[in-house]
Formats: sequence, C-alpha cells, structure tokens
Amino acid sequence: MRDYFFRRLLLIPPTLLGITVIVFIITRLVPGGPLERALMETQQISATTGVASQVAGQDMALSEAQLQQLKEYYGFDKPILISYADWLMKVIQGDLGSSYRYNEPVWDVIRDRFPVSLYYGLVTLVITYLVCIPLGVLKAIRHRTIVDSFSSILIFMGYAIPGYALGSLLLLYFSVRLEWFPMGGFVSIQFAEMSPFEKVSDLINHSVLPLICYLVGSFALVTLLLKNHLMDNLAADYMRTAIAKGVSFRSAVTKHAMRNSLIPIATTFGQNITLLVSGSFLIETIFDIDGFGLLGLTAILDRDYPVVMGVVFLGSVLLLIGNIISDFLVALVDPRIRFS
Amino acid sequence: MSALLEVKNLKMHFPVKEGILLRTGAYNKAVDGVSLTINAGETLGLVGESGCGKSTLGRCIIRLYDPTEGEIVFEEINITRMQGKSLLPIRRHIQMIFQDPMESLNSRHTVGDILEEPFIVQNIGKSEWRKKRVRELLDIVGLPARSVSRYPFEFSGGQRQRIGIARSVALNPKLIICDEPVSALDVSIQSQILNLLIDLQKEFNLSYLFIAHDLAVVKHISDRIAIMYLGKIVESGGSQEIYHHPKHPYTRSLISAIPSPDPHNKSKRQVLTGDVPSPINPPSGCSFHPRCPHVQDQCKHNRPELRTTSSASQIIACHFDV
Amino acid sequence: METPEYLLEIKNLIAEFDTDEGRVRAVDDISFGIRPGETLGVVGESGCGKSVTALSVMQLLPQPMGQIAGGQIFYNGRDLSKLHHTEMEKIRGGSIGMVFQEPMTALNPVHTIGKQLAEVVLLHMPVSKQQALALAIKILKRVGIASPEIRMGEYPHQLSGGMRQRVIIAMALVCNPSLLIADEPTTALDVTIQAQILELIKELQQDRGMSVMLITHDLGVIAETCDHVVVMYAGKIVEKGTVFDVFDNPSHPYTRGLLDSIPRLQDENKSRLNTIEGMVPGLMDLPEGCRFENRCPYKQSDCDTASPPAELITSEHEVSCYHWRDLIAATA
Amino acid sequence: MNPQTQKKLKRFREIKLGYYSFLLLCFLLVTSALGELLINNRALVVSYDGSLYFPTYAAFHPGTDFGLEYTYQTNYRELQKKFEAEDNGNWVLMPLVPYSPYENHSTDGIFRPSAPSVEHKHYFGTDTTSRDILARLFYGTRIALLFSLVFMASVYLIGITIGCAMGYFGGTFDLIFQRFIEIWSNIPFLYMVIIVFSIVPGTFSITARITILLVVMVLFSWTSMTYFMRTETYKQKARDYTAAARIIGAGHTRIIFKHILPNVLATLVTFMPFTVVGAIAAITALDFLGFGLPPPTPSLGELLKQGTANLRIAPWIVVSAFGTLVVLLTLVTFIGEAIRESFDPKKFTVYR
Amino acid sequence: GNSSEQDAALEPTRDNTQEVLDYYASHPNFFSFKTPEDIPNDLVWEDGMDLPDIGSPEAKKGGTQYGALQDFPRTLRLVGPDSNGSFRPFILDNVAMAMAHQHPNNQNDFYPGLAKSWAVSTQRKTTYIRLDPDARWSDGEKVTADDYLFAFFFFQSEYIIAPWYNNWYGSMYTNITRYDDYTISISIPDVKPNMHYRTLNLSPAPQHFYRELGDDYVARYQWRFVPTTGAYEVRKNDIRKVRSIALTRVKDWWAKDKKFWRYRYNPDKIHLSIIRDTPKVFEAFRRGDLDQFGLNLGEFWYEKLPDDDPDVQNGYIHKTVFYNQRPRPTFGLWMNTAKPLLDNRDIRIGINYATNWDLVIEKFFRGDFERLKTVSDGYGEFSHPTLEPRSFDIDKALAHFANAGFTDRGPDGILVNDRGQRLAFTLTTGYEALKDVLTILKEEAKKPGLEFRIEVLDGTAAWKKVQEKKHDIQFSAYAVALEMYPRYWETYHSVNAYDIAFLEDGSVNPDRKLKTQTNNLEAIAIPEVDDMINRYRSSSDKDEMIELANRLDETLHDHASFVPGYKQSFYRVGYWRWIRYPDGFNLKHSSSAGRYFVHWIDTDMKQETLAARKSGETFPVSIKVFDQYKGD
Ligand SMILES: Nc1ncnc2c1ncn2[C@@H]1O[C@H](COP(=O)(O)OP(=O)(O)OP(=O)(O)O)[C@@H](O)[C@H]1O
Ligand SMILES: Nc1ncnc2c1ncn2[C@@H]1O[C@H](COP(=O)(O)OP(=O)(O)OP(=O)(O)O)[C@@H](O)[C@H]1O
Ligand SMILES: [Mg+2]
Ligand SMILES: [Mg+2]
Repeated sequence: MRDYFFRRLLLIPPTLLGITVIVFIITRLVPGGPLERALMETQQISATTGVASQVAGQDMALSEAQLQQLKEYYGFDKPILISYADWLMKVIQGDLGSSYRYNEPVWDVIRDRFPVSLYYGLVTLVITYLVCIPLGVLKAIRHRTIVDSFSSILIFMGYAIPGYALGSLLLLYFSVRLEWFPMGGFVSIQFAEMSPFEKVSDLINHSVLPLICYLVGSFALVTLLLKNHLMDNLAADYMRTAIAKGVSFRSAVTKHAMRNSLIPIATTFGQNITLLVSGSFLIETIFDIDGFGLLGLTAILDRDYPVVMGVVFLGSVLLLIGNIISDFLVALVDPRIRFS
Repeated sequence: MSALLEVKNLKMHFPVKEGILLRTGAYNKAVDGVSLTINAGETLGLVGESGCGKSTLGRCIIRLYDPTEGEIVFEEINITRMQGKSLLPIRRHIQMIFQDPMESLNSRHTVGDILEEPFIVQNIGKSEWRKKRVRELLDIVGLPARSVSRYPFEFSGGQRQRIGIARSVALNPKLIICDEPVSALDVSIQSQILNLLIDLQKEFNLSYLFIAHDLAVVKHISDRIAIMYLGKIVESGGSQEIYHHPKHPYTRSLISAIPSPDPHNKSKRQVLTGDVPSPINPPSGCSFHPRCPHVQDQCKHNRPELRTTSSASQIIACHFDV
Repeated sequence: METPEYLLEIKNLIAEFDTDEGRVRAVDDISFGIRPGETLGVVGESGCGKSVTALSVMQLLPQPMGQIAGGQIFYNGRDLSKLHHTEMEKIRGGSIGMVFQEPMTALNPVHTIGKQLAEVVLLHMPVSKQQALALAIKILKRVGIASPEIRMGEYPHQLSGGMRQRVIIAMALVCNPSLLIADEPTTALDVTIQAQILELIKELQQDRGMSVMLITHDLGVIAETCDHVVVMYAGKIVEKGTVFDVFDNPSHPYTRGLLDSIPRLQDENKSRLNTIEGMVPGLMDLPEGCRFENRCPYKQSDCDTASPPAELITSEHEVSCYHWRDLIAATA
Repeated sequence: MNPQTQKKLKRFREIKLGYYSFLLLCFLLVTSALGELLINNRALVVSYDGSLYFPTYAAFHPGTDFGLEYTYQTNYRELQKKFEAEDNGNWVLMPLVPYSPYENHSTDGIFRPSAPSVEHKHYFGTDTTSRDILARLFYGTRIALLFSLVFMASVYLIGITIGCAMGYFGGTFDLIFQRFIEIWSNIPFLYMVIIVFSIVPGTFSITARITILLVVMVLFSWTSMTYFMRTETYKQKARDYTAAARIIGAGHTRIIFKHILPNVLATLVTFMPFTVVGAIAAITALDFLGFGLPPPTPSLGELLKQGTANLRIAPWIVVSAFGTLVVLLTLVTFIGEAIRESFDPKKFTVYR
Repeated sequence: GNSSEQDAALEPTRDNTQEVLDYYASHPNFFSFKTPEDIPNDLVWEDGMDLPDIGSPEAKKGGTQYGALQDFPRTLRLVGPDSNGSFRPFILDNVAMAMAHQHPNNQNDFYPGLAKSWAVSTQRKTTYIRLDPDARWSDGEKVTADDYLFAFFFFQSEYIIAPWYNNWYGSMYTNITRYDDYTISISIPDVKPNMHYRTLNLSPAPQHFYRELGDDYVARYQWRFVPTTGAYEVRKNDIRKVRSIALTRVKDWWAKDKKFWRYRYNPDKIHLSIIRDTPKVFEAFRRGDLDQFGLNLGEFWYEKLPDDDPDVQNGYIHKTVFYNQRPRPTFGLWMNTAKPLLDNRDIRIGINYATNWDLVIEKFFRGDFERLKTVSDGYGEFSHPTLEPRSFDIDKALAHFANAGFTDRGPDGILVNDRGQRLAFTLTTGYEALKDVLTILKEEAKKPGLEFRIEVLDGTAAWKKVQEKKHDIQFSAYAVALEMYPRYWETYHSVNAYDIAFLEDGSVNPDRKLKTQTNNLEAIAIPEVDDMINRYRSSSDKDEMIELANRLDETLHDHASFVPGYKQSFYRVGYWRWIRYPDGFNLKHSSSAGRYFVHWIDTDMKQETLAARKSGETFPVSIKVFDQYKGD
C-alpha cells in the first residue's frame, strides 16, 4: 500500500516532464505568438475597437538585430529544447516564469485566480454530491417508479444542456430583464468596503447564475454512477447476509450498501478535484469570472506561453495528485485495496 | 510401454511484484518440482486442495504457461520451450477440459462455431467436411444435431460440459487434461459426464490427466493417483493402493474427510486443522508439517524427498511410515 | 399455548418469481417441519428450490420479483409471513440464524469482521459495545478461529474461504438461535475444510440443542449429519423421511437415481456409473404431471396426467410417486 | 442473431423514452440525408419550354438555361415569380424552405436578423447576415451529426486498437503506452486545433479542413477509450475461453478478433451515444469559440454565438440554436441511457 | 501581485544619473548644451493663443465617469512590451501633454501645452521652444528641459525593449539642445512640410522617476504609474487587478486654468471596469452601469438601441452622430501578387470587379460606411481627389477572367481554365468579428465564378501568415501613419518585397526571394513605383509630394492588387443624459467622443434621471447628427 502510493508519487515527475515537453514544443510550433502580437498591435487595426494605437515609428521596418532583441525578450532566441531546459530549471527552483500578458510572475497570476475557481469548484462539488448521493439512493430504491423516470429525464436533459449556452439565456433573463442578479463577475467592485453579511450576500448573489450553469450538467454522471452501483450492491450477497442478521433494510442500505457504492464515486473523485480548480472556461467567460479555466483560455488566445505552461503544469500536477487522492480515498473506503 | 507424457522436475514460479519499483521480490511457487508420467490410455488422477497448483501444472503441460524450470516431454519430444507455429502440431494431441464450461465457451459463438474452430485453426478439411464432423462430435457427446446453431448459454451446465468435451476430442488428441470437469455439476449430471469420459477413453484410447479435489470421483476414473500439496506431489500410486493403503498423513486425512453417503457409517473423521499455507511463503521442512497430526521435530527442518515405499509403484514424500 | 410439535413448520409453501419470461413458481406447494433439536437435510439438484425455501422462511425473498404466493410458515406457532417487518427483524439473526453458500461474497467487504459480528449482537442483545465485542471474540474462538482478537480487526478478504465461512457461522450463532438454516455451507470449500465445518456445525448443535436445516446437494453430507431428509426436485418435495428411511429405502425414482449415481470408493475403477438420463426441466416448461416424468426409468402412461400426491410409506416416510410400490417391489 | 443480443434489443424497445428518441433520431437522420429536397434554394422541378429540369442534385444551371440574362446560378425563387407573372405554361416547384444555408436573403434590403415569418418562408427567421436559420440549423445539425458519427467511429477504432493491444500484450508495451496516454491526455486540446489550423494550407477545401479538425479532435480523444478497453481485454484474456482457443492453436490475431473483441464490443456499444453527445458538444463549443468549422459552414455553435450576442434583438436565433442543440443532445442522451439500461441491466433487489 | 513587494525582490535601487550624462557626452552631436545667448534673434515666436478654446465654459467639474475596458491593462508603463493596449489613451495619448498639440479643428495649427511659445529656424530644420515654467509632474516635480533631453535618452535606450521608439527617436531627430532650464531646441534631419508635428508633439520623460532605468526596466516599472503632466493619475488603491482600474484628477493640476485646458478633463474620477464581451458591455450600459457606449456598428445604432427605444424616447439616453475628418484605416483585400494567378493583372482586376463591397456597405453596414477609394483616404490634400474604386460588375469581371484563360464554369459554377484549375483563392483574416463581411463577399463572388475560401485565423496567426507572405488574399486594415501624409515606402517599395527584386540591368531577378517580416504585403515590385517613392521620401515640397502621392495612387489603382474596402467617416455614441457635451460636438479631427475629454458629468442630472426612470417621468428626446465636417 505505502509502496503503491510512493510509486505513484515517483511517477509524477516523468509524467509531468512528458506533458510539459510536448506542450512546450507545441507552443513553439504554433504560428503567431507574443512576438507577432507585439508587432501586429503596433500596425494592424484592431477589429473590435476599429483603431490602432499610434506608436512612434510604428511601420518602420525593424532591423534583424532589433528583431533579435525582441525575440530574446520573449525568449524565442534559443532552440526549443534549450529553452525548455531553462524553463524546467526555473520550475524546479519554484519559478514558473513571468507572464507576457500580465507582466507578473505566473505564480502570482495563478494564485490570484485560484480562490475564485476553488470557490466555484468546491461549491459545485459539494452541491453535486449533496444532491446526487441522496438522489442516487432514492432512484436505486425506487427503481422504475415515477420518481426514478422523472428524475432521470430531468438530469439527462440537464446533462444535454451546454452550461455556457444556458448561461447566456439566464443572463438575459435574470440580469438584463429582471435585474435580479448582477451581470457577472465574482464579487462587486465595492466588495472590500462591505460588512461581512453584505459580503456573503454579494457573493451568493454573484454565484447563483454561474452555479446553475456549472451544476445543470453535473448531476447525471454521479447520480447514475451511484444508482447503478447501489443497485449492484443491493443485489449483493452481503446485503442478504445483513438482512438475515436482523438489520432493517433502511440501515442495511445506509450502513452496508452505501459504503460499497461510494467506492466508484471515490474513484471518480480525483477528476472532480481537478474540476475544482480548472473550472469551465466557457462559463467563466460568460460570467466574467476570473478563474483558472478562463486564465488558461485567454492565455492560449493571447499566446501567453509562460502562463499556458504554468496552467498546464499546475493543472497536470493537480490532476496527478487528484488521481492519487482518488486512489487514497478508494483505499480509505475499500479495505481490499488498503490491505494488498 | 513408453510414456506418452513425461514431466520432469517441473517448476512454475509466478513472480510477485513488490516494493516501490515493482521488482520481483518473491515467487509464488505454484508448481515446485513435479515429476510425473502418463502412459497411453491411462488416467492419472491429480488431487489436492484449492491453490495447491493442480491447474497450474495442467496449464504448464498444455503450454498455456511457460514453465520456469523442468521438462515436458510428449511422445519423446521436448515441448517445454516450443513456441508459436512449431507448437501447432503438438496442440492437436494435447487438449483440455475446463472446470467451468460457461467460462470456457465463448458466449458469442454458436456451438457450431466453437466445434468447428479447432479444424479451422489447424487447417483441417473443407467447410463441408468440418460441418459433418461437428455433427458427429455432437453425436459422440450425446447432444442433438440442432444444437449447432445455438449458443452455449442456451444449454444446461451438463450439456455445456459436453460441448467442452466435444471440442477437446475434436482433433483426436492423445492426451486430455481434465481440470475439474465435474466439480461444477450436479451429482446426477456428474455421473453422466464421468461415464462419457470413460466411454471416450475406451473408444479413442485417450489418456487423461484428471484433476479434481473429490477423491471419490478421482478414484473412480483413475488408474493412478497423485496427491499434490503446495506445489509438490506428496504421494502417488495406483488408485486402489492410494485408497486402501494411503501412506502419507495428508492423503489419509483427505480420504477420511470424504463424507460417505451411508447414514449407518458415521465414522469419526480425522479432521485437519488450519488452512493450506501460502505457496509464496511455504513452511520450512515438510510443507505439510503445520497441519500434520503426526508432526515431529524433524519435519519442521528437513524436506522429505519422494521415495518409494513397500509397494513399488507407490511413492511418498514423508519421513515416516505411519 | 401448548408448544407445537415443530419448531418450524412449512405448510403448502408456494414461492414465485417474476422474470423476463414471466412468472415462475420456484417452490410449489411444499410442506415439512423441523422439530426442536433436530437436523433436517434438504437435498436436490441445482435450481430445485432449496435456497428459495430457506429464504422464504427468513422472509428474505428478493423484492420485488420474489413473492410467497401461498402457504404458511410457522415458527414456534407464529406465522412468519404475517409478522410486521420489525418483528421479523428480531427473529432474523436472533432466533433464526442463517448461513449462506458463498463465503466469498456473503460478508461485507468494507467492514471488519468484528464490526459485522458485533452488529448482530447489538441488534439482538441488550449489551454494550464492549460486551458485544467480547461476545464476538468468544464465538469466533468457538468456531475455531485462531487468535480471534486479531481477526476481529481484519477484513473479509484477508481471510481464507474456510475462515470466512466460519465467521458467517459465528454470525449466525452468536445470538443463540434456536434454528440454524445452513444453505450449502460447505459447497464452495475444500474437502478438508468441508469436513471441519460440518464437524463444527454438528458440535455446536449438540452443545446448544438447536435445530438445523441443512441444505446441500451432497448426499454424503446428509448421510453424515442429518436426522431427517427432504428430497426436492423441480420445486416439489418428492420424498421425505428419516435419513435411514430415505437412504435405506429410497422410494422415489429420483432419490434412487441420485443415490446410485454417486461414485463410491468401493466401486470398481472405471465402471460405468448409474445415471439419471436427461436433465431437470426448466421452471418455464414444467410437465403437467409428475415433474420427474421425462427422466424416470419407471415412467408409466399415467405419470403425465397430474402431479402425484404425497403418500405415506411409514409414519415419517412420505413419497410423491404414483408407482412407488412398484419401484420397491422391483428392487426388493 | 445472437439471442442474447435479441434480448437486449427487446429490452431496448421496451424502454419507451429511449426507443422513441431512437426512432425520432433515425427519422431525423433520414430526413437530413434527403435534406436537399426540403431545404434548398435550387428548385425541385423546373418546367421550361416543355422540358423538365431537376436542379436539386444536378449540376449548375446558369440563368441563361431558363431564358434569363445572367450566367450565374439561376435564382429559382425569382424564376418562379417570373414564370408566374408570365403565365405561359412554365413553372417551378421549390422545396419547402427555398433557401440555401449560405445565401444572404434579406427581405427588407438590409442584412440583419429578421423574425420568423411564414410569409417569407423564413420559418425560424434569419441570422445577422439574413441567412435562413432553419436552413443553417438543418445543415449545421447534419454536419454535426455526421461529424460526430465519424468522430465516434474513429475514436473507437484507435481507442480499441491501442487499448486492446495494451490489455492483450501487457508488459512493457502496456507500461509504455500507459505513460504515453497519461501524458497525451493532458495536452490542451484547444492548442492543437489552433496549431493545426494555422498550418493547414489555405488551399484546402472546407471538407478537407473539417476532416483535419476531425483528425485533431480524434487524436486527442481516443485516450479515454483505452482505459476501458485495456482492462476489459485484460479480463477477457484471463478467461478460460481464451485459453481454450489457445490450446487448439489459435494465434493472437484470431484470439483478438474472433474471441476478445466481440465480447468487449458488446459493452462498448453502451458508450457510443455518450461519445456522440461529447463530440457534438465539443464541436459546438469550439465553434462557439471560433475555432471550429471554418466559415461559412453552418454550425450550431456559430448560431449560438450569434444568438448570445443578439439576445436582445433577435432572441429567435438563440432559441432555435439552443433548442435544437438541447433537443438533439437530449435525444442522444436518452438513447444512450436506454442502451445502457438494456445492455447492462441492473438487478433490482430490495428486501422488506 | 503587489508591486511594492515585487520591487523589493528586484536589485536595489540604482541611479543612472551618471550613465545618462555619459550618454549625452558620447553623443555630442545629438545632445548639445548651449546658453540662451546662442538662440538666434531673428526667430518668429508663436504661441497659438489666438486659437479657439477647446471645450465648453459650461462644463462642471466633478462626478465619476464609468467606462469599460475589454482587458485589464497589461502594464502601467508607457513604452515597452504590452504598453500599447486599450488603456494607454487614458494615461498617454488622450491625457499626457506634449509641448504643443494640433488643434482638433485645424490640424495645421498648434496650441500650447507644456510649451509657452515656439519658433522655427530659417532652415526649417530646427524648432526652438520655451517651456512653461508652471508645468509640473503629477508628483509635484517641475518639468524642465532636462526631462526632454532625458526623453531622448530614454526612447533611444535598448532598456525599453521598444525598437520602434529606438528607430523613431534615433532617426527622425538629429539634435536636442538645452539652452536653460526652460528653453530647448529640436532638430530633424530633413525639411518637411509639417515639421511641427514631429517637434512640438514631443513629450518629456520624468528623469527623476526613471532614475532606476536599467536592464530590468520592463519588470521594475511594470506597475508604477509614470508621473504625468496631464490631468489624470492612477493611484495605487485604484488598481484592482483584473477587475477594474480608476483614474483620478490630479489635485491642483498645473494646467487647470490654462487656455485650451481649462474646460476639459472634467470628471473627478474615471472608473473603468473590465468586461470582455462587447454585448455585455452594451448591456451594462443599458443598465446604467456605464455612462456611454460607442454605437459605430449598425447593429447597435439601429437594432439594439434604435431611435424608438423607450430609453431614447424618454430622453434618458441620447444618441449622437459626429462626422469627423482623419486618415482612414485601410480596410480591404490585400492580394499577394507573388502567388500564382494573382500575378496576373487580369485576374486581379477581375477580383476587384467581383468583390461586391457596395453590397456589404449598403446591406450589411446599412449605407453608413463609405467605399474606401485608395490606401490614402482621409489625408486631405494628399488623398487623390478623383480616383474611384472599381465597383462590382459581373460582366467586367468575367471579361477579365476570360482574358486570363478562365472561360468555362465548372459544375459548381466556379470558373475553370483549360488546365482544370479552379478560380479559387483563400481569403485570410485575423478579424473574427468581421467574418460576416467575408461570407457576403464570398456569396457574391460566386456570380462571376470566383471562389473565396474563407480562413479566419487567430489574430497573431493571421499576422504571421501575411508577414511570411504565405497568404493569397488578406483582409485587414492598417494603422494610419503618424504624419499627416500617407506613406508608401514600407508597403510598396520593392526593397520590402524581395531580397533582390531587380538585377543591375533593371530586369526582373529570376531568383528573387520574397522578403518576410515587411509590410509590402502585396509583394509589389515596380521600378516606376520605386522611383516615385524615393522622390516622395526625399521631397520637402508639399505640392510635389501631393502630386507624387496622387500618381502613386493612380499607379497602384492600375496595378489592382488592393481591393479598397470601406471606411467609416463618423463616430457615433449613445450616452446617458447626465453625460454632457459642448454644443455642436465641435472637434473636427477627433477620432472619438472621448478623445479630448470635453464632456462633463452632471451629477444632479444623474440623480434626476435615475429617479425619473423609476417614476416614469420623461425628458426631451435627443438624437443628433453633426454633419458639419461630413465629406472626408
Ligand atoms: N497466472 C497466474 N499468475 C500468478 N499466480 C498464479 C497464476 N495462476 C495461478 N497462480 C497461483 O498459483 C497457485 C496455484 O494455483 P492453481 O490455480 O494452480 O491452484 P489449483 O490447485 O488449481 O486450485 P483450485 O482447486 O482452486 O483450482 C495459487 O496460489 C495461485 O494464486
Ligand atoms: N432472484 C431470482 N429471480 C428469478 N428467479 C429466481 C431467483 N432466485 C431463484 N430463482 C429461481 O428459482 C429456482 C430455485 O432456485 P434456488 O436458488 O432455490 O435453487 P437451489 O435449489 O438453491 O439451487 P442451488 O443448488 O444451485 O443453490 C431456480 O430455478 C431459479 O431460476
Ligand atoms: Mg484449478
Ligand atoms: Mg441455492
């Protein structure tokens, strides 16, 4: 057991290395990038604003040396693998480099976004489990009744609705038409000046719509997973043994079948942990939530490679750790794993 | 009479991966130095408790596993290390019947497919001939001809085992490894299958390695019996001898444990205590010593070698003649 | 109230299942009883309804597809099927203990042995947790588990099959039931372990004077352990009586066929065994008349008209065959 | 057919929600295959000077073919009006919705969203550049469906092959691939779409570019399939029927294709609808982000994007796109759950 | 990231005073130090004080203006990487003061900013400037001549990672001379008609602030607000990373009572929230969270905020169109003439005729925009007076395509030549937002049998593609030049098209290779054009330049490698009633309503309007069109 986890931990660095090498190479192969953006912005008209800022000397041709200087600044002057090695060395020293886009250490950029994503991730996760577990149990016990079919239809429709599309509808109706909720954002601008109570209500006010979007699609998987496994477990021999001991059905479900049905849930928990922080960039875009997902997306669109690398790196670390945590949870609920 | 099959000091050690780097730390010595011979037309019964290595031995002989050590000589050809194509002709001669007929029949294939497959793989005959042969096989094992287009799960346990048997005799093998072919069957069906096996043996001069843990069944069908304990053979001999004059304490307790279907004869049994030890960490000395009712000090340290006994054909691995 | 003759009495029990193909009658109108302190064996081929009978007694038929469609089950004179489920919960594990066939799956893999044992104690006895654990250790010792204190903290997968079966037996016995239902407790086990377990059940029964209903398809086991035998075939009882009645004087062709088909150690090697040709009819297509009719070597023309009624041979020996007399005559 | 499969299909038919969804989807698929007959700006039949023309699937008819002055593609709607006005026996039969998904057809001279109108035969209205929404939805859905079906097939092919090889051969091969997959599945997929699209030469046709998008998506989606395949193959390989095949001398190919795959594939069927849902959702999201199908390919995502940007003035865009997407995905999801339920029915056991 | 923490992590404070002096010393020709006696006496000093004031005397100071940015500023630096974002106008272009500024109603006249008066030398290469001694940096320091010298050091230094600045300040100027604390002169290399544009438009750089300038400039100054001479500063607490940023009026701003400045920069605070999505910005405006919104796009002006919208009809929101005059961005199709087929003039002319811009303008832009005529529209006299772009004409297009061998239509109606080649080109753009324009063009081009394959790339990828000259046809627009006359060298000179375009004898070099990373996107290499460009570049005579420009435009028109698209000759805004503009919106050359900060916020009206919205009270409708400057 301990060896197993140790081994899993040992496997993290090579995996990370693999992921980051590939992504790093890709960032170098993608045409266009920070350098081109810098060149472009001085010259081409922005389609959205219809104007380009005027910069002294803007369409004067740059000399090779000047281009080289820019390349150097953006770190494109060395061969791919050498720059990768440089990056890696810095990462080992705990430095993820500095964002082109925000001109801040990547680590700071990411750290700023973390609480936001964590908040949504945690709330989504908690609500998902709070709803899905009882619902799954109910559906398993009431298999093929009205309750079961009806809730199935609901959660499957939810599953089929893309959260971001729903988001824009909700926004139109509840924020624009009815003005019940704010137009987006994580908290109000005046958040810092608010009393604790106002802070909480402000936060809730801002979270309602995004949470709906996060949640609509999330019930189906966990609920069905629980339902199916619970049904398997209800039919298992040990349930019969428990009943034969005189345990009432209700407590046999909660004390015996549930515990076993949680094993697959624990297995998928790891991926959900990554959801904690990765969020959905589409929903985050719609609601202007400055989370991890949006950071990743904008970084890709902006060709902010240090941030992309940072997001990929941390995302992968979290995923890998998430998987280990999953294993750990599985081991926690399943002694067969724990003692082998 | 030269031996059809000769197994010499066969060992099958499964590596057990351990530790952080998954190095092979220990071995599961499932079969640990077994020698035996089977003559043409003869049935060798192999008895032992669950996990003692019976199936592993069988699977080594049929070359599903690559043995760690030792030799398997079939018709004077050493087949121990043969691989791939060269093994193909040998495969015709050694076949196997499995314990669980449902597991050993592909549920996506019809009975016809299943029985035809050996010929296709071995590239024997034309399609029509094969079809005819399939019907013959069904007839041999007593299944109606219309079974051809049906699927295994449409049959009862006994019938499925018949399909398995039909497949195993399809290629006219010389040796069939029967890995507990009747353990999963009801008593009334078990006797049908045993009869079938006996009939087939007579008809085709088959040899069987008959693996089972029910001594009564083994005794009934075997000419000779080998008793296995923890990867080793502890006693072997003619079936009558083994039954009437068991020499090894383990054999004795096995025999005494068989419940007799006679209410008048409620003999006091000699019940063994404890379970079979793990083949990964076998006990020192005689591996049976922790459960042996006659254990002596010597047993804990010295490993008894197989030796002949008063009866020439009977050999045991025990320090004592009890 | 006067104590009834039978501790457990089953009268005209009918149990049915809803399956994909329709409703099947797994147990069809069977009646038998177990006296206090007595061991009753139930034999029969796989699928003949042995387990269903046992489960019916425990009111444990899986819902919603399994139902008791008729008959009564009296335990100590009370009809179990009329009890409220809370009362039934008191009886299960308390006065009736049950042991299941599959030691590998019958225990909950995620709870320790100790917890699973203590659970049943706490449900049925007014004791503290400590006392319950102490009792559990005691019973484990009793069923022959070495160092039970350590085992209590272990999980089922850490035990061998034999040990698990012992734990299950311990669980069934810890509350001193007056009836133990053992559904093929040894089928999945090795001969040597099987012997250990049977020995154990026998000893315990003698110690405690409880009744045992032992389900098996191994006639040897029956002969060794039981006082009375019930032989079932395709959901019906074909013969019942004392173990001597049935083994010495089998009066139903099926019983006889069964006894004849076992290889016996004293038989000659490779002799052909007697067999019952054919196979058990499926529950969906049972014959009109006697259910054994299609395999019966003594079949006569009237066998397929109606199900043969039970007839008494001696006061305790009962058989359901139209022609049992001919059979006895033929073999006498 | 295998009676087991028959039984599964029977069970599937009994699950009404899924079965009817399936029928509906089949109906949609058939309709969309014949879509040109329903929604198209080319006439079904033109009767001109005594001869009949069937321009729907036929080649290009310049206006001059029908006595018009221009040499470009005939505008059949106008031709119809002209013939009606002339009234000299010529006639044109137009499809139900006489618009192509590409043409900008404004009813009031300005390219802007116009509300659904039966009179103009814009039954779902038009989008921001006056293209018929129904036509765009229809063809967009058709492409999405086709795309996702091909996607599914490809993902299955690769996932099955590699997963199966991993499970079957095990050992170092398995280990290496496991590492590789762990790494591969972590690569941000959006990147690849951007990269490939900027490398693809502009000379490629739209079909070729859609294919490339498909390939990229497949390349980064097959990994999830392998986990299941690997364990399942491993399990099947350990079963006795494989051993039985080996002892008659069957080779690896035979064992894999004749024995293991058929057994595993049966369970794989249950994932298929969910893969389709995933593909449709992914391609829609990509389109929504602007990295999907190249313009002016009709697509749900592009309509959604337009719709969300014009919620206030043209709610019909978002309503039709959102509605179509949800209906489509819900149908497939219902089918998926019904297939799951019928292929892997759970025993339902409770006790009193 | 808190910038003070970050600073602490950097190397200890440095002082570059000596380095600057050394630099001056090592460039003695560029940096001169003289005394006031060295100023020629015969100069004619101007001060622009006779120009009309800017803004309205009615303007009230106070209030907070609420606006939105699409992106949080990437830096507060004014130069160097990422300084060129949408926030820059708020801290530089529209706010920071230069010595003198072009008057928004008369581009030839300058009104004073940091300078009090100025004079031009007789050779017309040097401008003498007297600085206003009142001028102060927002941190209270005086603005002196040293800050101007330092500006040249600063902009020429490689520390700032801004090669364009290095180029501009290194080559467009030849000397700066300090006479005393408040007198300088600046020289440019050649005589140009509008030299003031270069000299007077200069802004100083605060030397005291940049004392730590060095290799780590980019990081060190990332989030430090540069002291400004203008009216607004950014305070540390107003920087809410990623969420919002605010500007505050400088307390006791030195120019607050000066002519031209006194009625401007009225709001006390400008609060900018970050909202990425344009539709959401609009919704925020409609809620009243934002004060104004640019309604340039037809969809906003006509559909989303139509004249009959209740908020407009109730007088809460005002709508205004203002026609302005300024160089127009060059929206159009840029063909790569180095590509096969596109090297054929007939094909190019055919494409010109096959591109239905009129339809786009009329139906998509609703006739609001105008057809762009040449690449040099909006430069007043420099723009060609008569040249007209080719309009959509199927027959002419077909005729030209036929000339090039494309006579038959394929099964899909697209022309093919006898080699089976289809007449199809890829139309690349980085403007995702404008892809509808291309789809309309595509549909129309089918009529004359031309196929456009539309390729919408990510902005930078599209940029890279054209910079590497891999495109067929590119749809984009280029920024207009800083000077008041069009430029041709970068985009049309053969030097920027090929490595060696022509051999010594003037014939075409058969082995020439396309030059990448230049702005000659059409790969144009025409000897006559080269000649004209060379003369244009070296000319100091405005009339000659105009003539050359016109001839260049004609030649290029004839070459037909650019399909002029459209231009927008106005800006239009919607704003809440409490935002007030001077009567007449009178700034001819302004690019946007906010450019000169002449509006003010009427806080009372805001209360009133908000209350009215609840009560239903209404105000007079205000939908105005100011077309006094219509006609380019
Ligand atoms: N493929 C394998 N890899 C690793 N260990 C194996 C493998 N097959 C069998 N073993 C181990 O070898 C030992 C002997 O197993 P085997 O199946 O031969 O026993 P058996 O005598 O046939 O038992 P049973 O009566 O239960 O069939 C067991 O400990 C088992 O765990
Ligand atoms: N849950 C169930 N659903 C449907 N049918 C059932 C169910 N349980 C039992 N049956 C049917 O009831 C019949 C009797 O089953 P039962 O389990 O009592 O047999 P058994 O005698 O115990 O057999 P075995 O020796 O195999 O345990 C079988 O034919 C079976 O098909
Ligand atoms: Mg075995
Ligand atoms: Mg049973």
